[in-house]
Amino acid sequence: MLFIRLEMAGASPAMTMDLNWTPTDEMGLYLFQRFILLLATLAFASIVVFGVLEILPGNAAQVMLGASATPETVAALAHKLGLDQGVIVRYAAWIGGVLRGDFGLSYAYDSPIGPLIAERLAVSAPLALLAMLITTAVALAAGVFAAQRRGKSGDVAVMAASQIGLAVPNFWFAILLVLVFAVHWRLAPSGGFPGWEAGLGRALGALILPALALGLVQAAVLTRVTRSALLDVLNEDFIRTARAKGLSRRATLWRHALPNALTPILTIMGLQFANLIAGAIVVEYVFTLPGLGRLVFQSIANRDLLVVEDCVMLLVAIVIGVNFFVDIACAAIDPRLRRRAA
Amino acid sequence: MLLEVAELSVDLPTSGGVRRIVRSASFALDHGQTLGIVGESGSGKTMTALALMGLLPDGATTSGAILFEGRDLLKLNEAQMRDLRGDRVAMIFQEPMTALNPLHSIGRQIAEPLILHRGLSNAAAHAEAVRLLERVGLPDPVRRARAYPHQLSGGQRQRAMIAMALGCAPRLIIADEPTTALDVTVQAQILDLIADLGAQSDMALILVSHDLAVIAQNCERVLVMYGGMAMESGRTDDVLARPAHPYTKALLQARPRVGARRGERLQAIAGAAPSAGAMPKGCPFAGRCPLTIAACGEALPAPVMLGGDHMARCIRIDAAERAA
Amino acid sequence: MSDDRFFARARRNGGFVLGAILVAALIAAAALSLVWTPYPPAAIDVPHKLLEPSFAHWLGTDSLGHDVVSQLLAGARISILVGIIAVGIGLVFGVALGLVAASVGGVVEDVIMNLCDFTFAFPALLLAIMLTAVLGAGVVNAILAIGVANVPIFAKVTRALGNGVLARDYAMAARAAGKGPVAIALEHVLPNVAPALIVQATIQFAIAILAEAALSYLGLGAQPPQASWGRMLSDAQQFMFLAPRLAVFPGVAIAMAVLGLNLLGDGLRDLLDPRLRARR
Amino acid sequence: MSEQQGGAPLLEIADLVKTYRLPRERLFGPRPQLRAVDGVSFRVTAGRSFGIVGESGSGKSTLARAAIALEWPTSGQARLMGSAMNLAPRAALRKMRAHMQMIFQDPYGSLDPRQTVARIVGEPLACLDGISRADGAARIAEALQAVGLSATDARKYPHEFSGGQRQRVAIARALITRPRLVVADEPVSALDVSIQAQVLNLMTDLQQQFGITYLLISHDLAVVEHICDEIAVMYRGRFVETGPSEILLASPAHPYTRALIDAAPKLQTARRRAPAPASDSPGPKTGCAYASRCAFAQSKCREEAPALRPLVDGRHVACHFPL
Repeated sequence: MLFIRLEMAGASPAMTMDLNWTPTDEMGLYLFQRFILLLATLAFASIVVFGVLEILPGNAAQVMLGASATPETVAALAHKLGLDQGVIVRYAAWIGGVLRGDFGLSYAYDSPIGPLIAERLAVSAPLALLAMLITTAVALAAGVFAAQRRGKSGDVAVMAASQIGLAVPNFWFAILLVLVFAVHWRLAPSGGFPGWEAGLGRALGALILPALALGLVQAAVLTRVTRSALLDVLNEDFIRTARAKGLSRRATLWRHALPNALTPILTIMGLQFANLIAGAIVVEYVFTLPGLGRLVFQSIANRDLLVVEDCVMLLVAIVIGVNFFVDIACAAIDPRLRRRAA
Repeated sequence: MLLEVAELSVDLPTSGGVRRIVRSASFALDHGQTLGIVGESGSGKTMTALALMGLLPDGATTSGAILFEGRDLLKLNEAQMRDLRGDRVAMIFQEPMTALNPLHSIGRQIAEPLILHRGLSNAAAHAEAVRLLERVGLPDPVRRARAYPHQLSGGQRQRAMIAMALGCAPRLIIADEPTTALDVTVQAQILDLIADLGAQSDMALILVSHDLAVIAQNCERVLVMYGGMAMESGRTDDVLARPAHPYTKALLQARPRVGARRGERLQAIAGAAPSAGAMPKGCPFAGRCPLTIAACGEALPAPVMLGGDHMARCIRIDAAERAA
Repeated sequence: MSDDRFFARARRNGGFVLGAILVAALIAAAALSLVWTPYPPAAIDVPHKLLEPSFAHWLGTDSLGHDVVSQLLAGARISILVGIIAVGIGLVFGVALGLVAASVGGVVEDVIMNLCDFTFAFPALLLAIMLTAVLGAGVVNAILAIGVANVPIFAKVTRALGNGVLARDYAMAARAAGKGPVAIALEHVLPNVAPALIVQATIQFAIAILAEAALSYLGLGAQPPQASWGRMLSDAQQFMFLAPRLAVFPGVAIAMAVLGLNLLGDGLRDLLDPRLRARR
Repeated sequence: MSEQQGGAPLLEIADLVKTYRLPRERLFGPRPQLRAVDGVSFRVTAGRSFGIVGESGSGKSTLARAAIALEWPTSGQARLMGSAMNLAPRAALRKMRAHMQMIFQDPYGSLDPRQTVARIVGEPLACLDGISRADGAARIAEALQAVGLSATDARKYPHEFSGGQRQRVAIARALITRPRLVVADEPVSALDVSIQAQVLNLMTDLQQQFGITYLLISHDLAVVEHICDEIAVMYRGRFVETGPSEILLASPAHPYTRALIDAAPKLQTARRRAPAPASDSPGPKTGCAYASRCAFAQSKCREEAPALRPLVDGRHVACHFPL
């Protein structure tokens, strides 16, 4: 399989020294290899998404039309959707279309799926970005703050808050935000989206509560990761070396500790992104935002399988793509990682 | 005197309560002199070294005095200590792989104290870093300066560590087990390098090691530590030729020697060193010493001067002399 | 470590004690609901809908006149059921895959681990959506999706720690003694990774409860008349202006259950293995 | 190879090669190989302990593990008392393991923290057939007493012991099947000096008491000389010099052996300086692997790899220009 990541076999690491190295080669090679891996992973993901909907019992046309449909109408729909062709032909047609930007026709809306998704992404993407921004800002600040005060009251407070953050489901937090800000204080709309044409302010206003609900809950995990990554690094010998050079604690933290803590933090952020996508679907539901998540639910209700397939594929591709960039960023930070991929 | 340590004690909080890791250690060192601190694991030798740098773990408390260039380091505040560290006093650590930041190039790490203490520009500091790498005997220093730690061998990394310590021409270098992680042949080269550089620039050197032989060959004076206490100290020749403390004697006889008869029984020291949590009130060696009497366990033995600055802390020195 | 010392240290660990109490309460609620609830949880009583808390209905009634206390107690059952089965699926398959990966190594290990990395791109919710799209909504699909998502997590933990154990000299010593790879995996690797697995299982249990609540909230999990905390929240949301309190109780129940499990997990990490100090 | 003073070889290593594949350096390039052990042959006769000295990365630990079939050789053979271990069926190999045991470097890593001492020490016994529970318990008690522990220690866990005591437990485990060959990989280098002597004394006692022959791996010449009758010096996967301990250490023939002896710190204040700072970069692809560090290297050394050849005094040396 192509996407196998070969790690150093048990062989003695003492002998991997290479004196003929040049930095640019190494990064370039890594980028190239990682990109091939990305393509292979995407291809595999598309097979999985296509395969799951394929393998599951039931004729897709039958599922779409419901049990009461006559065999003739089922056959007609199957023909219209190309379901009477072979598996490989259908996969090729689907993936070929997706690559050309043609996502196929929605059976329920009777319109091309591409524009349908684009319209929804205009809500979902800003929401995810906003939430990620909140998560990162809160988590890095709180995590660094706590790590610096290990065991003191500030640390204990941050850890307690993050423990609560871990326990609160994001959709309930969203409901609570609605209760407080929309129902009680009437500061923000309780749901819905006015559209970007209603003005940036109003559109962002509709997104701020959902983004907070998503971002703050995610921040709980990342705060803990940041703190623990930083504490691990602060225990390293090179931190003592930096202090022995005469660097202040502050300079040691910023110049030596944080960059080293960044790779594990970024890696977790990449993994969290999948949760963020999932969370966005739920939170969109709470706030009745016309995002991708809503499209998925409507399509499930409409039994519009192709739309579900396209949306899931898109979300998975985004997650895989984000993790690709995380790996690249980690390799840019840490020269040791550039030799890992094969 | 460059350095005078008087009655230094270090207490460290642990999960089992506060532990005294160093117990009333005293020693002195002048410009250009070399002192070896030898001890087994848990003897307090590394904590003594870290106390000199003001880099003890958080929560550690100290008593006594560390006079360096006339100032008591234990009374300086953090900012004053920072000005000394890396400038007047520098340290070389045991594991050069973990003691170097994996994300920064060697050159950048060597340049850092130069920028900090000498106010050099980035470019000037990097040029100086290359010169320092050349001075510690790394071939092709320009390229080595651009390399990252994982791209060098263990010996090369330790040379880079030494270059970093040398940067600001400190008056005192503390080397904590600088060769333990290295192979024997590389160890010899690194020790030679440290000795040469020290001699060239009249730096004082404190070499911390578990290996008495390493210290014997590299230090004029030696301090033997055990259970946090300085058991014996003096000129290396004197201590090796006429060890006064039963522990030093036992240590000298415990090692197998090249050229000795095969299978010959070694003079093993029975038992194991007391842990910091179970340290006896008196002499820490009391439980394992063949000459132990009741009084040994009661109070910390006072220093006994044996001519010159040869000192041993043992109340049974007379008996030890007779036994020898 | 002797048992006495374990309990002595456990009593001094505040988080662990609080976690244990909360988890005990969760289990007690589920157990109690099997034999007794103030009212039948599924009993619809429209004339008494949306009642304020009173002596008859301690936490009031919802939009269909369900007694909230009864529903909360019965909801604990679903949470525990989903947690146990989903974590069980993850443990059984994940630990097996992880042990195989660590013990066999080479290409097999690479393939297993890359598959695990790959599945991280499919969070439980997406899996559930895919399952629901074709098979329809239901608690079984939800459990399946959460369980499958758990497999790679346990596989990765087992493999990473298992490789650590196999790199130790005692594993080598066992080979030198003549032990085969299966015996080593069961006698040395498993006991040494067990504490970390127990900790991970507690945390995954918490995550499973959260996931079930989310799926049921979305209508992809528990279906009426099954009582479920997530479903209660979705009902409550429709009456947010009339009876905001209905949106509070089930959320508190979820948060307390999850908090309890997380604290228990962190506490166990401290107690079982000081090397895995809780910093999560 | 060294002279055999009668008796069948207990262990025979014949042209053993062990290579590891490293990660590839470019996408479609071949995976580079590391020859950790590069064609080594030697014999260990019963009663004459054999020591292998080398620095980190010399391949000595790989060789030791291959010698007791914990590592599968890429080519070549390891024969215990005449039978080739890599050809033996699994069951037969398991029986052979009773004759060979191993002691490890790190007394903290070599004992499973979750098992009692009885289980740890009894593990090699549990792999043998036909030993009753009572017999087993008696043998465990016997082994513990032989290493200076008490039979009641069997119920304890490793964390209740100090480093030196743990190493005694590890030695008891190696003794329990009454093996003829014990491979010891740096058995004292993780211990404090005062404890090292205890363990070395124990090892020599057991040698006499139970007729054990050691295959000792160490970086420390003094430790090897203390225990072993024969020494081999290993460098980059090959033996550069072998021979009886006294002769080899008194007058080394290979420049690398000389350098090792000179570099070892001694308890004298006067010191011979280390040889000029030779580069510690990998050697050239052809010729003697030591040539780049060797003070006596000539052009022939860089072109042609020297083979291990006998000297008159029973030693073998792989050098074109022996000292």
